[in-house]
Amino acid sequence: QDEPLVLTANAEAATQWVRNFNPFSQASMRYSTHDFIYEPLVIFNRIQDNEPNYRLAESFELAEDLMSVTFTLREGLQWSDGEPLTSADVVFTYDYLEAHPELDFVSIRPLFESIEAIDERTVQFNLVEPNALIATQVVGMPIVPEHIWSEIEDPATFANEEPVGSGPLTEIARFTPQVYDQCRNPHYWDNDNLAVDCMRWPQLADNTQVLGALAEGSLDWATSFIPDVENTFVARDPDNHHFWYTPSSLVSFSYNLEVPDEDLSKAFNDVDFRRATSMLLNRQDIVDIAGFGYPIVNDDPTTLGELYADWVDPAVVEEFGQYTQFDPEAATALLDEAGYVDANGDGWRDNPDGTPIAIDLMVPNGWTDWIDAVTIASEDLQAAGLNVSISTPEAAVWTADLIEGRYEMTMNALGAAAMPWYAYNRAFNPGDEGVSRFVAQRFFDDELTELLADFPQTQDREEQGDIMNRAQRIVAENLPLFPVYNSPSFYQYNTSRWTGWANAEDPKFSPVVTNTNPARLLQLLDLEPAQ
Amino acid sequence: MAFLLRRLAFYLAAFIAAATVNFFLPRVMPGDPIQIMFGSANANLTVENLNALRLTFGFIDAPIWQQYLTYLQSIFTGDLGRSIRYFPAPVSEILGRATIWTVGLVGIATILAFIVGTGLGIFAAWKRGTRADTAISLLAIFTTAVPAVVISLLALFIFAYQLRWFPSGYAYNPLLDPALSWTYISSVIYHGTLPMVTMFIVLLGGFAITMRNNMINLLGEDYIVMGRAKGLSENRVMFWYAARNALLPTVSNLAIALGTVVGGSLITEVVFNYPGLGNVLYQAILARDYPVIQGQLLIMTAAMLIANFLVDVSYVLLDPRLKKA
Amino acid sequence: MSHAPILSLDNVSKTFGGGKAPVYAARAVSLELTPGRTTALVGESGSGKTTCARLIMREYEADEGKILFKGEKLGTGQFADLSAYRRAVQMIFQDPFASLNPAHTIRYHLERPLKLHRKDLAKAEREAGIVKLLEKVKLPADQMLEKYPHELSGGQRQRISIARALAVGPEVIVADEPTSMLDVSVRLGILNLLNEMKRSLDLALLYITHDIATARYVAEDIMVMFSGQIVEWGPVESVLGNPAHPYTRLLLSAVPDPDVRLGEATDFSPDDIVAIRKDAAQAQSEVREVGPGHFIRVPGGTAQA
Amino acid sequence: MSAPVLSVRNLSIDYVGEDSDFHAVKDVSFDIAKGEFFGLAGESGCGKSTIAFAIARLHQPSALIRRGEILVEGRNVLDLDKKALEKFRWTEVAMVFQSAMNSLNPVLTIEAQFHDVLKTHLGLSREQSRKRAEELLALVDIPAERLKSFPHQCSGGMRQRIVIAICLALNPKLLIMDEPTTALDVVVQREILQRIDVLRKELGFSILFITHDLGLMAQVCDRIGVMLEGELVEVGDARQIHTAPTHPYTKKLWASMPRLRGAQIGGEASL
Amino acid sequence: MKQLLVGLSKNKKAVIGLSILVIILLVAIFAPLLTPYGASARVGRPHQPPSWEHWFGTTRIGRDVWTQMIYGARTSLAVGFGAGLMITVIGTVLGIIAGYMRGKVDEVINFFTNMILVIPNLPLLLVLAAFIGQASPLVIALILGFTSWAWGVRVTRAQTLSVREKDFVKSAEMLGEPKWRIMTFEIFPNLISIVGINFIGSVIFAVITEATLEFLGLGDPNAVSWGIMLYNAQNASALTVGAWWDMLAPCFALALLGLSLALINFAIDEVANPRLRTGSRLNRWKMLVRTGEGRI
Ligand SMILES: Nc1ncnc2c1ncn2[C@@H]1O[C@H](COP(=O)(O)OP(=O)(O)OP(=O)(O)O)[C@@H](O)[C@H]1O
Ligand SMILES: Nc1ncnc2c1ncn2[C@@H]1O[C@H](COP(=O)(O)OP(=O)(O)OP(=O)(O)O)[C@@H](O)[C@H]1O
Ligand SMILES: [Mg+2]
Ligand SMILES: [Mg+2]
Ligand code: NI
Repeated sequence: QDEPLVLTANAEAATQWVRNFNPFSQASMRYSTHDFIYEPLVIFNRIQDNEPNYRLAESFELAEDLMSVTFTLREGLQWSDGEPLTSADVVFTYDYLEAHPELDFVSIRPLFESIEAIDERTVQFNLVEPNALIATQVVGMPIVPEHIWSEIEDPATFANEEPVGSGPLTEIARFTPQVYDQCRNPHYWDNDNLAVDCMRWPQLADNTQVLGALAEGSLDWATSFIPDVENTFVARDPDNHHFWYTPSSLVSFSYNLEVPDEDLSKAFNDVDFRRATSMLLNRQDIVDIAGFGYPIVNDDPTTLGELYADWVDPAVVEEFGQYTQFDPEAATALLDEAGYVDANGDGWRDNPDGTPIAIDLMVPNGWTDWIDAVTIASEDLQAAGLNVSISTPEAAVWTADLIEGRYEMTMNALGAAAMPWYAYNRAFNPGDEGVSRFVAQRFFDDELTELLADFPQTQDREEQGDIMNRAQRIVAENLPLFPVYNSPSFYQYNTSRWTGWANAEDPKFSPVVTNTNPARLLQLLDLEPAQ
Repeated sequence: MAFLLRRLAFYLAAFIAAATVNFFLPRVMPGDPIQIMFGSANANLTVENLNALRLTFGFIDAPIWQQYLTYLQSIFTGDLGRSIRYFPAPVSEILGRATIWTVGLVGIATILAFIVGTGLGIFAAWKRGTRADTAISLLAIFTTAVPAVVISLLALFIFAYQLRWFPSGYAYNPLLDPALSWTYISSVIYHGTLPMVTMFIVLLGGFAITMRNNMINLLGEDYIVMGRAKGLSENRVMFWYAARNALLPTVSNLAIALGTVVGGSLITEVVFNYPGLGNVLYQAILARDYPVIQGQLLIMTAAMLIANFLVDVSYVLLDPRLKKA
Repeated sequence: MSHAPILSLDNVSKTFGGGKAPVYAARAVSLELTPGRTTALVGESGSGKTTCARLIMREYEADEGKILFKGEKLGTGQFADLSAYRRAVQMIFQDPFASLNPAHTIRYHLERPLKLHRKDLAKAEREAGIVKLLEKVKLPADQMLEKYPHELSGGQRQRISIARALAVGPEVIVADEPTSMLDVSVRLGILNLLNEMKRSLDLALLYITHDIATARYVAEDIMVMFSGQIVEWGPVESVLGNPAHPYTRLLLSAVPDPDVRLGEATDFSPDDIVAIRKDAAQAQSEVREVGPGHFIRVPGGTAQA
Repeated sequence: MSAPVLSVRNLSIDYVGEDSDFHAVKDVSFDIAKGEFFGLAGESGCGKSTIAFAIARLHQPSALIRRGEILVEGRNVLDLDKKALEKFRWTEVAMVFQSAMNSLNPVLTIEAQFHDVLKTHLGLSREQSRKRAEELLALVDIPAERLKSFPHQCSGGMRQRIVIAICLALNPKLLIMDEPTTALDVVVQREILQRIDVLRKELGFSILFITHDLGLMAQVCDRIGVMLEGELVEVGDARQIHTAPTHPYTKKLWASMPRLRGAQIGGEASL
Repeated sequence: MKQLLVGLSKNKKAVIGLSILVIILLVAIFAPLLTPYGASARVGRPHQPPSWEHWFGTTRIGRDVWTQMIYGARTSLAVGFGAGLMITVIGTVLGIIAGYMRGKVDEVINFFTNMILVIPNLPLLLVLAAFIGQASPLVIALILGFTSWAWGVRVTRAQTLSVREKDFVKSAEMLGEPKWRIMTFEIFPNLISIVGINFIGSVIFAVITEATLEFLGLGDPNAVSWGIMLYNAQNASALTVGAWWDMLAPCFALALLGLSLALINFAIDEVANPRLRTGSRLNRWKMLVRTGEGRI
């Protein structure tokens, strides 16, 4: 045979590679473990309205009562060591999660009453409560081979150095601290569609290094923040160097509505104060300067923005859109009107009752683009007379403080998902108080909670839309989050060796190579060697 | 001998003290590593799952003294735990790998800087007041005064970015497999040159100035005058009378200078993305990888102690006055 | 003038090091200092002279024996407080370059003892006191006060040291080789000054030196020390004229004497020297009077007086 | 009188300052005959060492020999080039410094310090130089085992004698002793001087003996020169200098020396 | 003290070093007069090259580099001199106490000193700074002050040990001077040059270390300082995108300050230790030899 066809990619920054392909080890496995070694049952195409791409499963079916979901596996599936892949492996995986809860990195096992193998190829998941979205959640958990993992005593510390998987690239042909090669699975069911013989993962420590490798053309596929990408990357070889950035997680500012400080609490819980604040955020400047112009401005009071454009209710935007536009004059007018004027003559606005307002705006140290964004925002807030100062604790401290509600104002991010319900559910679920930093603003509204609980109970898109419309009205009206932008998912590619990349002209799926995007597998399979 | 024994006892005490500090430091640090691991990831973990994970990472709720004893026991058996960031790789493995590069880089740079710096110092002292002396002194002053960060960044800017003579990272071309081949070795040299030269420059001035000043202080000593009076050649007096004696304080300073060496290598490694201990420590701090931080500080301290001990030994060898004591 | 002794050492011993190689710096040393009299303590380097001085100055505590001041044991009674003792007993050091702090002016050096021990003095009185002190040591006050030590000659500095010691109005002065670092031509001036002070202030003076000729010049009594022991003592003329202890004789024979050419006085061969020193280093407890007030410790070995 | 071993002619030496010079030695002339024990007396800082250093050409910058000649056996030392100078040193003029403690290299064994000289000047092997060193040590009455010692393992007197032995290694014509015994006590001092005197008579070298102890000088020297502030104010036979000094300064020096025996000097003679 | 100052005023290295330092100091003090912009105001487009409007260009988020540099001088000087002072005070006090008191006190101080000396300083600082989280320049100065005094103790103690044997200390003791007075008025004035060298050395160390810690991202990103400038420039990949001015300006400033301090330090060494002094005397000597006025 000729030289193997190699695709060089980078998805994670590291100073050295450590051999770990344990798919349950979210924090320490190599990013190429999911999808490439452990293929998902189904890949839902986020940017094509969650259209399912069947992988290990050839179909799935949700019960009428939404109390169970049944997956049917493809015929003749094999693990990379030639053993058959059956529904028993699926059942084993979930039993395994039950025995080892620390492996359950998406906390999915508690959603099920039981998992049963109907036959060799069919497996049924019985739910604890009705859930229309369960399929999209199930596919996030990899399936592992029973004949290997049943032998593993301590799976949390198991490095799975010689993985036996179901995906296209399971053979670790080389592994050094500086590079590893992951090659074709001889037993892969879809080998006919796979042109890539090996994927090569060079170790790159930071953005600067990724840029170096991209610029010199040695990297085919990357996901990295590249400063001034047009000049530093594209211009080096305009024919082959390309990028395509799509909107991803929502970045917003928020006040802590349960802030312990009484004076602040008064102001924060006043919707006028919040609206004025939001109107003081110069979103375009933040995007252009702090984000190098890559992020997508989000001035949608519902926070849904371009990412979930299909779900946005124009009426709500019409009504409340003014509060998410940068408009210092309107903002100061609103503040003046609401009584937030400088009562004690220190140059800063105070509460209507004269008590002072001094706000600490917290952002994690080291997140430079955020710090820049916060700096820009604070300049405008200060110009309008709000006494805002920035503090930058360690990321860990910041996280803990957000979770425990020990902060005043912050900038926060909310991951992108297949549909806005996930985002809302993560941001406004009272059950997550004290558990997750995504509810840091602590806006809990009974009606909203109820709406969010109702949503998964229906499969009907129209009904779902209705629920979302009502939910987004509540959010836009109260403005607990001041959306600023959706950060881009970075995606750079090089066409000199491989073609078939998704891009703005052909947005077939999200081609980002990070391990949170299962669609990267679709991209891999679409690649063809360049002529 | 007694001198060395006393030093050994001190080193042991210092090591245990350092280990103790090392044990408590991360424990009083705010921020939970598990939270960091998942803080920005998209995972959604329940509290129970988080706790289960904490346990697997060894965050046990045993009384602190018990943890401390276990800790002491494990460091003396060489078990430094497992990295959080690179879980489940043992810390010793990660550090071991990095140590090779640091020892190579730091070792060679330090030895070269010591030899060249000391040589320059001897030369400047011998020719004191001349233009050569002025030039060497000013150069030495300059290199000691400019932060290693600045020197590293300038070197990176000029030689890696502008002139493109050297690569801007790595210990060798990552596509090569480590082997005793010329391609590999030349790649190691090619990648190591810039950080090495930078460290060399960072360290050079200190050695040169100390040696120069020590030498000048000694030049008025009777035994040096006597050496000259004996009609010995300039070189013999310079090296066997002046330099040999001036080296003693320099050597004892070397032990302390090692602290600077470690610091300098940290910066150099970070700037040049050299996969050494300094870089690993830096990344570990950013990732709050406690076990690695702990292991790292311990290894660095141990290395300092060993280096200090070697310096002590060489001091005894160089200074006959200590042998009998 | 004849007085009772003001300060006396009674069988005082001091050992350094201990363990395997102890250094007997002072062995059963007894001596008496009397107001108006100078006692010279001579001996070779390392014989324990400075140790005696420091014991008197209470820089060290004696291992054995006692030191009596005005009949009272130190550390008790009237002199339990160190500062009262300090006021009464002062010391002058060997090196005039080292005994003044280069960082302070002459005024400071003379002002401090007055401030410390004469708290009753007003500022003007103190000023007058300083001027008087300088007059005593024959230095012009107007030119001296604002100068720093390095601007003075060795002799001038030693005078300042003496003035400082006198400032507190002491009754005993211990001078440890006060002239050995000075040039020949100024040495005598200092010795004369000390003598004069002794007379006018009725001081008891302990003059420590290895230069026996100057000891003869200033002292009434002399004590010869070797290896921590005082081997011979008595009135100067008697001891120097009729040395009875072999070590004293050896020492005297080695003192440079311009009147005797080298090689003419070869009464001791190298072997003799070794033998005498070895004998003298033994502990000697027996004391014999060899003349009026002139004693030796009888060497334990073969050498006979 | 045969030709002098050392002849200093109109020697003037300055120490160069930033804007003016310090005249340390002013127009000094004297001779030392073969086998003579010549003393140079004077108070601290009068320029004695400066002369000694000039004779061995040991000065370092800032010292400037303005004028004069230093003739050793008729050859002007000041005209020697680097090579000749290295050869000249120690073979013709050897030097003992004030403090024996500091004039031996602390990190070399005694043997190595002998070997240094013997190898450089005579090209002796280690074996040969050890033999020679043993002979030399025997001259100063030090056992041969001491060769293995380091300087700090020997007592002060022993070290001083070792230095003297090293000085004699090449049978120099002139031995300069710059206050060689000030750090020793009188008994040892006496012993060493006696030994040097014997060796001088045996080997026939001349000695330039520098001290500020006039009494000692009168005792050991044949001739004495008295210096005052860089000038040589009086040179003469030791006995004459002692008994019949001519220069007022010399007289004053004697007058301020207490006597060990006989009539004591008058107290007010000095000041 | 006076001698030291007189000596320094005659030393060419000291004069150059001091002049640079004074210029930096003046620039720092009069920063607001030397720039029309505010220290952390965005005043232009990102990463504009040096121009008449922005002498040293602008940073990634559009701040004026020159302005940041001269305001940053305030931080560097404050941290340097503040921490330097702390390090020196602690080092000197402990060093004199250890050297003068000896015995148990000395043993304890000495043990801790030696121990701190064998623990690598920068890694420890890194960990401490990370532990404290947002390390403002003040906090950095404090950490430096509390962890870096060991070297000062060592040299001060050694010097004290030799000074305390001087007779003037003995005579002060015999006069009955209290211990604290002996340490402060008799011993300390004689350690001035050691303390001076220690101080300037500590200032250099503090300036360098502050910049290093900040460069590594352990500082307060809102501070205006040279280290933060480096950090921001590094994060903005200034060198990669060709905005060299963003990176080189703080580098230049740090090098200049370091150089001036090092020159002063070297000069103090020369003044305190006459043997190290060369310079004009030697030049005159050389001239005299050349013109045949004399020889060695
Ligand atoms: N603090 C000390 N610790 C240990 N040994 C000491 C100490 N002080 C003095 N000695 C030893 O005690 C002996 C006597 O010393 P001392 O200083 O009293 O002699 P000295 O007669 O004054 O000598 P010198 O004429 O040199 O001043 C010497 O052997 C000396 O080494
Ligand atoms: N390197 C030098 N630079 C400047 N002046 C010097 C130097 N060496 C000596 N002097 C000065 O020259 C003068 C003569 O010094 P020299 O050493 O010859 O005196 P000395 O007679 O040997 O004195 P001592 O008896 O103290 O050894 C002294 O005043 C001294 O201060
Ligand atoms: Mg003494
Ligand atoms: Mg001299
Ligand atoms: Ni006579």
